[in-house]
Amino acid sequence: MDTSLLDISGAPDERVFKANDYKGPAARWCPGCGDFSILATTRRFLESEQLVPEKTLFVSGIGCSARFPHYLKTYGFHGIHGRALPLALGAKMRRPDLNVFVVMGDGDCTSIGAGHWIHGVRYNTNLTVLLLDNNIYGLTKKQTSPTTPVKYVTNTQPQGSYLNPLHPIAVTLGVANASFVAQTADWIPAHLLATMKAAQKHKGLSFIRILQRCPKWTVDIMDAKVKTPDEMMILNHENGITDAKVQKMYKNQMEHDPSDLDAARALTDMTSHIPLGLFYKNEDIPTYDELRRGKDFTTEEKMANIEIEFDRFAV
Amino acid sequence: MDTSLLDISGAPDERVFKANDYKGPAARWCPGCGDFSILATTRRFLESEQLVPEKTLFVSGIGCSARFPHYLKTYGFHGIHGRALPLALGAKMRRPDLNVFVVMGDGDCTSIGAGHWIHGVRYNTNLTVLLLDNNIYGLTKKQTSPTTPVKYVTNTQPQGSYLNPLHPIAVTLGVANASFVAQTADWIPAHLLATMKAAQKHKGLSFIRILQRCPKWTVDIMDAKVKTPDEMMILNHENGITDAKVQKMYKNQMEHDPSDLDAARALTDMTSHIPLGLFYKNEDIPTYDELRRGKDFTTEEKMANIEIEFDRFAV
Amino acid sequence: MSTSPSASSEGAQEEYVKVITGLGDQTFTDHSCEVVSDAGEGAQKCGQGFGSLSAKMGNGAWTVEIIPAEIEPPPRTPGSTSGVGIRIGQNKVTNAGDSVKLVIAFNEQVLLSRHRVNSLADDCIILIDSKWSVHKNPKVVAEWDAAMEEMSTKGYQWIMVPLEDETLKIVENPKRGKNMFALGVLCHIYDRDVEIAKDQIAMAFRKKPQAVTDANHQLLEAGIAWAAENLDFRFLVPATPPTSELVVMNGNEAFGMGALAAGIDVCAMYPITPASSLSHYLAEVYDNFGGVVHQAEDEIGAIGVALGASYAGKTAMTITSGPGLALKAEFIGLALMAEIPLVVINVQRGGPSTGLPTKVEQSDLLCVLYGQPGDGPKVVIAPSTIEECFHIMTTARQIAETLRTTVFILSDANLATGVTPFERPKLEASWMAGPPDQTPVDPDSRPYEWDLDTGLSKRFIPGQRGGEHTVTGLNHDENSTVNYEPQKNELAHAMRSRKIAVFGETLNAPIPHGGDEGDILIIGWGSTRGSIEEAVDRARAKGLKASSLHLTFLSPLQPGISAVCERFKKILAVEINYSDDPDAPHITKDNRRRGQLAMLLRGQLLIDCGSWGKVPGAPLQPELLLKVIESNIPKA
Amino acid sequence: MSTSPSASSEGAQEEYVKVITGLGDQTFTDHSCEVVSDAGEGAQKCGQGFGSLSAKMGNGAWTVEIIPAEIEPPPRTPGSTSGVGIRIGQNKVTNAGDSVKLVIAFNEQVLLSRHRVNSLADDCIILIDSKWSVHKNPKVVAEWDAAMEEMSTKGYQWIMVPLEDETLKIVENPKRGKNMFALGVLCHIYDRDVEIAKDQIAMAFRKKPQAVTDANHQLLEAGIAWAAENLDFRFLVPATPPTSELVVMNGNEAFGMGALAAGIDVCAMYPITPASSLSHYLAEVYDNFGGVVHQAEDEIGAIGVALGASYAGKTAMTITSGPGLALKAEFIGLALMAEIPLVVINVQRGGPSTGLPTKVEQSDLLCVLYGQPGDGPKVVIAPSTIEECFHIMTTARQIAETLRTTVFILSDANLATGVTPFERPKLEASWMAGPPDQTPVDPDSRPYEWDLDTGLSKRFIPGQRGGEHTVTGLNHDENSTVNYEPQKNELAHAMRSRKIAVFGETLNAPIPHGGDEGDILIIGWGSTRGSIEEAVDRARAKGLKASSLHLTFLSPLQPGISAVCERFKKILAVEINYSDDPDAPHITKDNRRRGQLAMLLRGQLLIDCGSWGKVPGAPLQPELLLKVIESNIPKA
Ligand SMILES: Cc1ncc(C[n+]2csc(CCOP(=O)(O)OP(=O)(O)O)c2C)c(N)n1
Ligand SMILES: Cc1ncc(C[n+]2csc(CCOP(=O)(O)OP(=O)(O)O)c2C)c(N)n1
Ligand code: SF4
Ligand code: SF4
Ligand SMILES: [Mg+2]
Ligand SMILES: [Mg+2]
Repeated sequence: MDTSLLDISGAPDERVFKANDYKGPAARWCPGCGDFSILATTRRFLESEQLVPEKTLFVSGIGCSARFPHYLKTYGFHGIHGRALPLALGAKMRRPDLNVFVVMGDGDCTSIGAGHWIHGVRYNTNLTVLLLDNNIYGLTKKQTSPTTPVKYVTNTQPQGSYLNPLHPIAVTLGVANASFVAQTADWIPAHLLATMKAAQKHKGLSFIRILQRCPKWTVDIMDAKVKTPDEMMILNHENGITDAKVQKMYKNQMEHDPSDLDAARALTDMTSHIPLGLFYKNEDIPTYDELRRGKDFTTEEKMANIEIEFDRFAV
Repeated sequence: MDTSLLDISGAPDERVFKANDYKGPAARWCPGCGDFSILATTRRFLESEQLVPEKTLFVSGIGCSARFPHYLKTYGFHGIHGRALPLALGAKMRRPDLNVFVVMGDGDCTSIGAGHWIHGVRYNTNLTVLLLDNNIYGLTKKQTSPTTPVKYVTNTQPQGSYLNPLHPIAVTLGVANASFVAQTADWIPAHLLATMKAAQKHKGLSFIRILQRCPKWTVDIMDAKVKTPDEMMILNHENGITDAKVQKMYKNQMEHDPSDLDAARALTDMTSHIPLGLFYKNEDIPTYDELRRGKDFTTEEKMANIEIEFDRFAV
Repeated sequence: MSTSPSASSEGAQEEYVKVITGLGDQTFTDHSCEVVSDAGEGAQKCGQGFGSLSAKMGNGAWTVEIIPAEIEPPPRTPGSTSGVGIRIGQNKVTNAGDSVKLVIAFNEQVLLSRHRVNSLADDCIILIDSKWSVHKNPKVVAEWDAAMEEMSTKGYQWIMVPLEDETLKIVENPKRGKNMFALGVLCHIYDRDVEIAKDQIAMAFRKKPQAVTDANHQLLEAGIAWAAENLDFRFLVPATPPTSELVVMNGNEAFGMGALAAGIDVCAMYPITPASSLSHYLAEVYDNFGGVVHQAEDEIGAIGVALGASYAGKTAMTITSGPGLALKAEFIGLALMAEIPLVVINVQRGGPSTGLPTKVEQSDLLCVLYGQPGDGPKVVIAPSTIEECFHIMTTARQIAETLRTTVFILSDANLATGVTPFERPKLEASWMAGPPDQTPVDPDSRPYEWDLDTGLSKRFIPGQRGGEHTVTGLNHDENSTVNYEPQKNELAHAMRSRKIAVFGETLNAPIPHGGDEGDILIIGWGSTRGSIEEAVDRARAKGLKASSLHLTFLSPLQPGISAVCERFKKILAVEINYSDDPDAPHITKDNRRRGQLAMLLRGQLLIDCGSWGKVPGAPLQPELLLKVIESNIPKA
Repeated sequence: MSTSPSASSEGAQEEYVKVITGLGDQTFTDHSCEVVSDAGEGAQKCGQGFGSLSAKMGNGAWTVEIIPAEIEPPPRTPGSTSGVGIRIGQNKVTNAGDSVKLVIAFNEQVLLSRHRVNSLADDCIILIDSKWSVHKNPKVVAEWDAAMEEMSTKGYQWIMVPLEDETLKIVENPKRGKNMFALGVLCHIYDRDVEIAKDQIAMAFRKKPQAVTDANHQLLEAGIAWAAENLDFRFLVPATPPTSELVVMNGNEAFGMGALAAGIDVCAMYPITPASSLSHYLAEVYDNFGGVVHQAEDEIGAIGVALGASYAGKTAMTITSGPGLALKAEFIGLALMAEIPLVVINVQRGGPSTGLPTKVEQSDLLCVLYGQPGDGPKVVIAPSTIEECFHIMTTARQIAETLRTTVFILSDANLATGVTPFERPKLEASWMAGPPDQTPVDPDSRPYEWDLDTGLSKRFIPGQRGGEHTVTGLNHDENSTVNYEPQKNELAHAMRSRKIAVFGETLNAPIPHGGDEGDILIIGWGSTRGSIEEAVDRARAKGLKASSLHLTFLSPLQPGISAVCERFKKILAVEINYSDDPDAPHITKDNRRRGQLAMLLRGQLLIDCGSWGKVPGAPLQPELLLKVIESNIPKA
């Protein structure tokens, strides 16, 4: 691909972007929704990385969470339920110059989107994936999601949800080529920001599960966690995600080497605490967009190559 | 459900079934295809368990492997590509009296069917699932599948397949409620038979990955394994799968406790050998069909309950 | 009464005085109003309560939900509007009616949204909380003024109500009380039976402390008192005491109860608006019937589970809407090819794509008919009333089983969220599905033993001894053996088509509403029946020779439609789906995109059928249709 | 020559003597034959070689694959049949023609399968290896006899060929040699240029040791020698030396090359017959063009990737067939709603469901037109020749981009696997897609700035400064802001519909083949063009006033179709899809299921269009259609 064609001009971009420059129309989530915090942190992240608005793309599916792109002043693709990843892959695969983010809800990603999720992780395209996990179907009004706690009462399972929840990180870590897998929470913006920054540095698909408050339907689930910071276990490592504030704020801290896949998987079975931080990172896995980049050809070269093809088929 | 209605008569079934009683029309796979061996072993398994033909159902998707049910004299449902699991779940959920088996190819199960696979494992319905893994799309003529080895030349990836393969067992072990996860090979019928028998005893979804020879497209992949039995590592444990013959035949044997999930996951990273046997088993996970069984009601009771409903809506 | 309630021009406080409309007491055969608030302020409870109260008094009633697109959007924005439209009548009410004559609005922004969707009659009486016009936040006042400016094009009649001020006298959180005050106001205006209203309130809060009921009763009475004091009009809609027992519910609940009555055992679904509430209802009660709501991982999994259960002999349905329908296409093809009974409820919503998820539309007819690759004859039916939503479930199950086919039921948001009373059904045991046939199979019979005349055959169900065979989506012969020969492919196609045609022969010819012949025949389907017939009645009352024909069966079509059409000068299909405006630029007779029923009738019957189709996201208003009829009546 | 080649009645060995047909040398303007063997025996190579050899000599040629349903099914079963049908002509050959006049069969079971699908003319000359009639395994002999019995109803002319015996004289594995012997026999019969044949063989085996080429040359000559010795007839089809350079390929390869010429950058797919081979071709060569074949996890992922790439400004397509098409419906709806250009190739196969995966059918027209919930105007085009498969790719890309819409290309197994020579295209640089527009966006312009007259607008592509906006599948206004108001929903619907109508105005009226007026007009679409026009030519040669109209555009329809139809007494749509036999029991004018184009033309244009549709899983034979024309010509 001729990437020079993708630049507006040869001149270096001298604009400086403030968080507010990324601000779109007012968000329309419920008061207290954790998505507000993620949105605000994302704007700060965009500022800190100085990502060029017109070179930045947020792709989403359908759900409360999927409204995310509407509220940013970047390019956005509010797609269909469960299918954000293929759209993002298509965009990124041929446009390496774009910074592509994927925003999904828990139903969006782990239920209807499960196939794309598994394979999205395996492709390891250079994308940052935010899973906004409120343990419920928000937009459709409180149905069980794969991450809803067992016995939790919902509109489709009013006798209490039947199944043990899926652990999005455990599933991700079972997939070949998983290369960056982290967990954070909307109510710890410093940690969220640090995680997004680490993801931005990572070459490959960064999968970030964000515990997200939904005061409307699952207030009790996340509230408990917000109110008992001691339930959190901050994962530290020199190759992990570090934020001094967070390290001070939370009592429980543990060292975890993100290169240790077995240890990362074992962490997903932890019941005493909720680990926040980088579970796993592997910088050595090729990314799909690079694998498939291909050479650039001019129109003339292409036409010449077509003639060679015609020769093959000549009578 | 009134299960008495589901019996042909009150009288006990006095028929005795021979392997040949389960034989359908001649199979039409390529000469030397591993599916023949799996089919023959399945008939022996059906005989050994004396499963009643009309109470036995094989459900499949689309692929060479999916022709399986046609070649048995039981009930069969040759469905659509990737969707065998929902069909099987629907049948089993309301018909506990049926023995339901699911036969899938690697493309069928791990590519287009990936979402149903993840959630099928999580539902943990009482089904036996056979993944006939030939590392290739057989029926459509040699396209890369998620389990195709990296760099392997196929018709859609003639420059060599791009990605590291998915390990079906690693993915399955990342899913909540996985309860029986085993690996075997079509060319070791004794091991396959022992595995199917263990699965039949297990209450819950038994996931069996069968390495399957496809002499047409991937002869080199499996051939190497068939010819070097020392590549195999037989997993033994008192709660695992044991067959005396297999234990004698294969040099490499190791103890593996199938209740140890971390150890099971670590086994999926083994590169020196191919572990065959029971990776993981957990008898304590409720099955979805039992969770959703519900009470039996007579027509009269149901009608009375509808009247109660009408009262609720009465003006 | 103020005709220009601009806050900045005059103090609003003065307006809380006796309002002089000069209307006095008026009697109507029917009347429509709305209550609208920000999401979370309880206008829905108020409106629904008013509707069921009226039904209890013996009025006909139809309520329709006004739902915001987000869960709890920012207050005081048009998108935050939540509420109910209520139409009550002296007799049975079959539809939501025309634009409303009265509205109680909790703020001007939610009112504005109703104005923008043309829901308010030009002379609508508007009762609105005027606190916003004198709010201390100037931004609010400015918003008020802008809204008033925008609405000033209409001749609305404005009445200021001290909604929040009065409520705060009784409770601390006005968000939870204004709706009961508003109910009181409505009770006065429409002269409702206060005792029934109080009983209803007590019933609603029966699980809460008595104090809650008491406070709500107080609010109700305060509303009544304020209205009696300040309003100089009442709208009287006499009630006709019901002669039979009635039940009142929405179309999704009626589907759910219909499924219970039909003995349907499995409802496999994936959440989607506006179908989900049907599964919510069933999930609440199914345990008392041994049934299961299976929430699948996606819509494909849902229909797969339904099909698997049905294959195994249990009656099963899947329910969905727009985007979910799209995902089921492949499995529908399999169900048709393998001839496995299946019931699919599609509660249509605004499309295409995610479209208008909560709005009314009838745009899935052609998708349901032709949405699968290859040839897929099937049965498609559309209930036209909420009562039919109940009864159609048994019909659908029986057709699906008898014909071994897929039966699509097309509903829409109008039926799904509309609430109206109807005669309490007298249950019959024969409606229930029987247990799966488990008798041994006759050794000579075959799994697709098509009757060559009718295309019908009897399926074998797992468990039936001697019936072992493998069903397949590949073409197959009578033994279910895969077959690639031309003759067998033609035969299987013909049999699948024939059985639908044969079933069609058993249907009655549809009977026109109005007269048997005349100048114009309106043809409709689905939820528009009440509106269409009301419009026809009005047209006939004006002396126009208009009639209507309503189709319950879209595939197969009922016999005799052509014969009816021949007796009218002009045929016009009326639907809530898109058609090109015939007068739009570039649009010709030949390239015009027509409504979906119009396309079907023209293609199938070669009827010169006109098309009127619009996509306002709202139910069809009889008065609007009356105008359409008037302008389409052929000139003599 | 034996007319009753029963093995048990007489020794077959005697039959290897000079065959007396008495036909001598005959000259034809065209002639069709088949070579069939068990899968793996190489009949396909033989037949394709014969076809391209003929093309090189300057004959018109059309070859069509005969593919078994399984990969390598049990040998000597009808389901194992693999081979090629070849039609060669003095002039251009546009279709596979009628039943064949000559067949070389490697065993009687594969022959039987061709008999069963009515592929053989009643007087077909059959060259068959008779070794099976004297096989030492009595089961084989019995199978031979049963097959002969079944085929004895036809007047086939039988010639025994010592295919395997002669081959074994030269090579050890007859499976790998019989096909070249057979090619030799054909070369003699059709008087082919042996040097060209030898060159071709050398070319095919150029990467193998010389010994392989030598052995194959020997086999070829042995076949020629045997035929010269034993056959008393030859079929001469004079060649017309080509006046321009030709290329020879199948329709899928033509699509692939067309995509290269159009500058399409991404082909996102999931394997499915008969579309896959298109991606196999592209995967081989795309690296030389910077393109990517993305094999997705499923068809939904595939279209998602294509749409994402297209959204980001790269031209992308997705390709599929039947079941895969079903899965793409939801994303198509999004593409239409968001107005993102997209090209979708659907290579139709036999349906419904898994159906007849390798067979010809045209049953997806209505599914493509109406397969998405909601209203989805789009462009649907169908190439009618393999050459058009090449050129249509540029057309499709340009339409998709100009109209911001989805362009469906409908092909089928007839084009996809048919091989024919056509004029080597003269490439133009302007066919190629340009780079995505990355210039800053005019501050006043909006992402859906619909021209109210035409519905057209210009999209913003990520990277364009100042163009930031979020596309959505919800209804939206000019700014791409979500909007639920009736006016905006009507507007957006109208704009999406209008642009298609406006595009339709730019199309030429289709020109009938044959005459401008007459007794009967056959209307067809897609791959049947060659067969239909040939049938019309034959009918006219017989003095019948028949013509045909072939539609490339199915949506929008080309203007002027009605005007053409008015000049004919009878209109008959002819398609390879299902229609009820009008004379079948229970079938009436009103309930008859008609072919899909018939339904479309009736519905859209109100043309009284008859329907002839069959689903044999095979291309349309001109002779069969001629009979249809004759029996449909209105009586004077
Ligand atoms: C194909 C399809 N199925 C179902 C829906 C309805 N739907 C909209 S959002 C949603 C799930 C929302 O839950 P989640 O993904 O967790 O996002 P949240 O709203 O909680 O952020 C569903 C089922 C849809 N829009 N499309
Ligand atoms: C929806 C759909 N997509 C694609 C296909 C085409 N198809 C048939 S089988 C198959 C994959 C076969 O591979 P696998 O599942 O591994 O089974 P195998 O043939 O190797 O046993 C595909 C893609 C289909 N039938 N349906
Ligand atoms: S429903 Fe929950 S997730 Fe959705 S906007 Fe409200 S609080 Fe947020
Ligand atoms: S292609 Fe492979 S998997 Fe399929 S039948 Fe042949 S050998 Fe078996
Ligand atoms: Mg959620
Ligand atoms: Mg495979």
